[in-house]
Amino acid sequence: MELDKNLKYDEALEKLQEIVTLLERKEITIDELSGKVKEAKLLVEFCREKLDETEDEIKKIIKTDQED
Amino acid sequence: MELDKNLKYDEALEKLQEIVTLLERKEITIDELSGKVKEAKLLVEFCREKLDETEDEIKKIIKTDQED
Amino acid sequence: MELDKNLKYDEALEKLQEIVTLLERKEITIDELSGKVKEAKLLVEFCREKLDETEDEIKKIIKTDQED
Amino acid sequence: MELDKNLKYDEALEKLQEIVTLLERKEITIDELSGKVKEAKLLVEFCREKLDETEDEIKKIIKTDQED
Amino acid sequence: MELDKNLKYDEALEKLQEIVTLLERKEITIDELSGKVKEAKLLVEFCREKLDETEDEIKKIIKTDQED
Amino acid sequence: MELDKNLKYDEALEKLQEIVTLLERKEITIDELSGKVKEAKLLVEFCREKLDETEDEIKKIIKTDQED
Amino acid sequence: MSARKKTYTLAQLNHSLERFIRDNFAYKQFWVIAEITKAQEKNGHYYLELADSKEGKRIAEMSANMWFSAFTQVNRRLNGELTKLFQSGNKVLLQVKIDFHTIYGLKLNILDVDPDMTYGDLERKKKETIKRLQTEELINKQLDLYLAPVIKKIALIGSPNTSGFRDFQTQLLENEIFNNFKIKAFPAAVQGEKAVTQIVNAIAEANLYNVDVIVIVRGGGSKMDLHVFNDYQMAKAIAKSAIPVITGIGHETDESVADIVAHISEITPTAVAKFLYVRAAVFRSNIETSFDQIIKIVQGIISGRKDEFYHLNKYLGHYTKDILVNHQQQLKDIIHEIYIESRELLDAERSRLRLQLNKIGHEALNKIELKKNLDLSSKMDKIEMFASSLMDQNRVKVANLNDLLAYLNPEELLRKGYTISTVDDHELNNLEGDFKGKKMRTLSHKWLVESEIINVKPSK
Repeated sequence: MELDKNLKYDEALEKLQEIVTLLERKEITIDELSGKVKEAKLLVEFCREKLDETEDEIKKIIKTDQED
Repeated sequence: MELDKNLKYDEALEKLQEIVTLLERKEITIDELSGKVKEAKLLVEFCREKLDETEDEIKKIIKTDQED
Repeated sequence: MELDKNLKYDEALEKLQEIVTLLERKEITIDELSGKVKEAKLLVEFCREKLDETEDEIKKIIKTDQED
Repeated sequence: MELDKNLKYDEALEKLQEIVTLLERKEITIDELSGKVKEAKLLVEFCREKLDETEDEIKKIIKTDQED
Repeated sequence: MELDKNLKYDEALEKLQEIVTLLERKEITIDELSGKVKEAKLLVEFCREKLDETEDEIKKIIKTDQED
Repeated sequence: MELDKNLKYDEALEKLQEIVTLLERKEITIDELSGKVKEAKLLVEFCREKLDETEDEIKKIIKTDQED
Repeated sequence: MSARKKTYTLAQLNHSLERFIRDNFAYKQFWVIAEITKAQEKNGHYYLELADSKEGKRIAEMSANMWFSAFTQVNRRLNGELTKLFQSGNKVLLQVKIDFHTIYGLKLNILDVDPDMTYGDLERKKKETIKRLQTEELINKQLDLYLAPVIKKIALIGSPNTSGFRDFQTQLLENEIFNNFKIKAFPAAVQGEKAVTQIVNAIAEANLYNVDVIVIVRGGGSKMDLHVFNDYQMAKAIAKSAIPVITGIGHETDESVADIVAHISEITPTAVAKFLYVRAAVFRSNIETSFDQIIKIVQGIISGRKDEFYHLNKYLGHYTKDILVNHQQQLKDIIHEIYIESRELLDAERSRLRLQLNKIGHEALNKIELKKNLDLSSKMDKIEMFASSLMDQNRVKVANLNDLLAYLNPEELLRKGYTISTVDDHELNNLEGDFKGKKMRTLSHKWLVESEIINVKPSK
């Protein structure tokens, strides 16, 4: 399973939320279950990367400022 | 007796239910009985395995995440 | 007299039922009488055995399941 | 991203405050975050330049005064 | 920026005082700052000239008196 | 600025002392300062002249009110 | 007048009186109180006219004289005051003896004088004068006049040949402090009978001149001399003078009425002169001091202003720098805050993700557990139950059939002796109609019998 590279963080987060809701409502079969969890994992990883990237960018921005 | 390896959990569960219903409605002969029970047993085992597998997978996903 | 080894429980039970009905209706000739009675007895035994076998099998199946 | 050349210091400061408030209230998505931080950085740089300019002007004024 | 030629010393001093107070209380925006300082500078010069003039005049009076 | 030629000694002194009081109470603006000093100077000079000038001979005057 | 009368010559009469008076009074002496109405000195002898008055009317008059020897003796005792006592207007207490001279008539010969009487009388008179001046509102009249702080034109009333007069002029014009004065002298006697009149006239005369002040001086003198200055007329003239009067009439203790009435009184002429030049000097000094003060204060104000200014200027720089530094710090703070908030946001997001994932895992595992427990186990239980039920049911069914079989099995009946008979394989009981002549088969325990039916009739 691959995630769309153009996926936005919020979209990813939304998808993650959908999975949570799906699970909470038990609207999921066992066959889909591990797939969904895997997807969730991917989404979480995707989000984390996005977060890390964002943090790096911010650090870079702030760092140049503090070096002033 | 062998189960189709491609059998899905939900199909298996459905089959199991059918057997239950069959037994409940007594729409089964004594001759078929042990066979059906055996089949049910197989289905249950199949399902359990599926569940265990899924559980393992999920645990693995969760575990690797928590190790992050 | 021997029963067909391939006889099914339900067939046996049917046959038994038929014999009993014949006896009830006294639609049995004097010539057939002792043969039918003998056959009925055999059928009863057959059925009982079948039931015992089935029960054992089921017990075995269920037992292994519960041992899990 | 470019800042309006006619932007006033106070407006820039206000915009900065807005960004801070936005962040404090967490009213910002992760997707917007680095963009906003970048904007803040630009605003800060803009403000600094303004401050430096002002300081230079004032130094010139005060200096000529002290040379009297 | 020009000062009113009819400005009185005390008015000028008061204005200067106001500006200093404004600065002391930091009730001034950076955008206004250099303008205000410039104005203050003008007022300072104005006041200084007035003081010098007055001092000169008085010195002249004293001198002529001492020559008597 | 001209002084009344008929100004009396003590009026002159009084005026001088008023100026002193005014100055002591700081009830004077810088703008008025040299004017006041000039006035004081005039008063002093007036008194000095008056003190130093040689009096005319004492002569008979006609006092109508004395004749009453 | 025609009747013959005893006549005497005037000389006879006067001799007779002379004798009488000498015989009766020559050795008697009297202390007499009287007022001198006229006093005259001739060759060292004093000739006085005495009088006594009651309610303004003269009720007695007498001439008196004091011979040179008596006068000299008494005058010496009274420190020369006697001439002053012998002034018209004075009430005197005299020790006299009565003399009668045929040519000069009745006279009192003064042997001694008690001055206390006169002094007391003078004092009383002075008090009366003061009281009168008070009643007439003259006593403080001079004080209403304006006395210039610098007095340069002076009318000087006094006796030009006295030391007081000279001292005054010398002091005024030769002191080193201030001597720019103009003096016009109005000579007047300051003692003796003419003094009052002359001074009054001099005051009136001086009032016609453009002077700043009238100074009346006298170079000191006796107590009786001073009495001139207690004169009502003189006091009135001083009080009414339109020009301020300053007295310097040289006395030690007693203040004269003239002093009281005058605008200012000094003890001596010198003191008056000093008063005048000091006054001018004080004025000059006040003027100079004031001006100096003004200059000093003004310089103070200017230097204060310059200080104020210096500080304002300094503050201007200081506060401006402060503001700029503040803003720099503010910007730094903002950037820092943005960084902190961003990281917080990111961290919060990370926790949220972890939470979500955990939740998903938890839910999934829960679901699996549920399936295991509920789905599978329950289904298996059901199967067991239903299978068991089916078994039981079949067992019952088989048992029932077996029972039925045992019940229906005719072999037991046959053993007990019953038989089964059939015609054409039909049991007898089931037969209908005429079956006589048919063949019947009968089964017993031991035998199978075949027989022919001979007769048939219902069994009941």
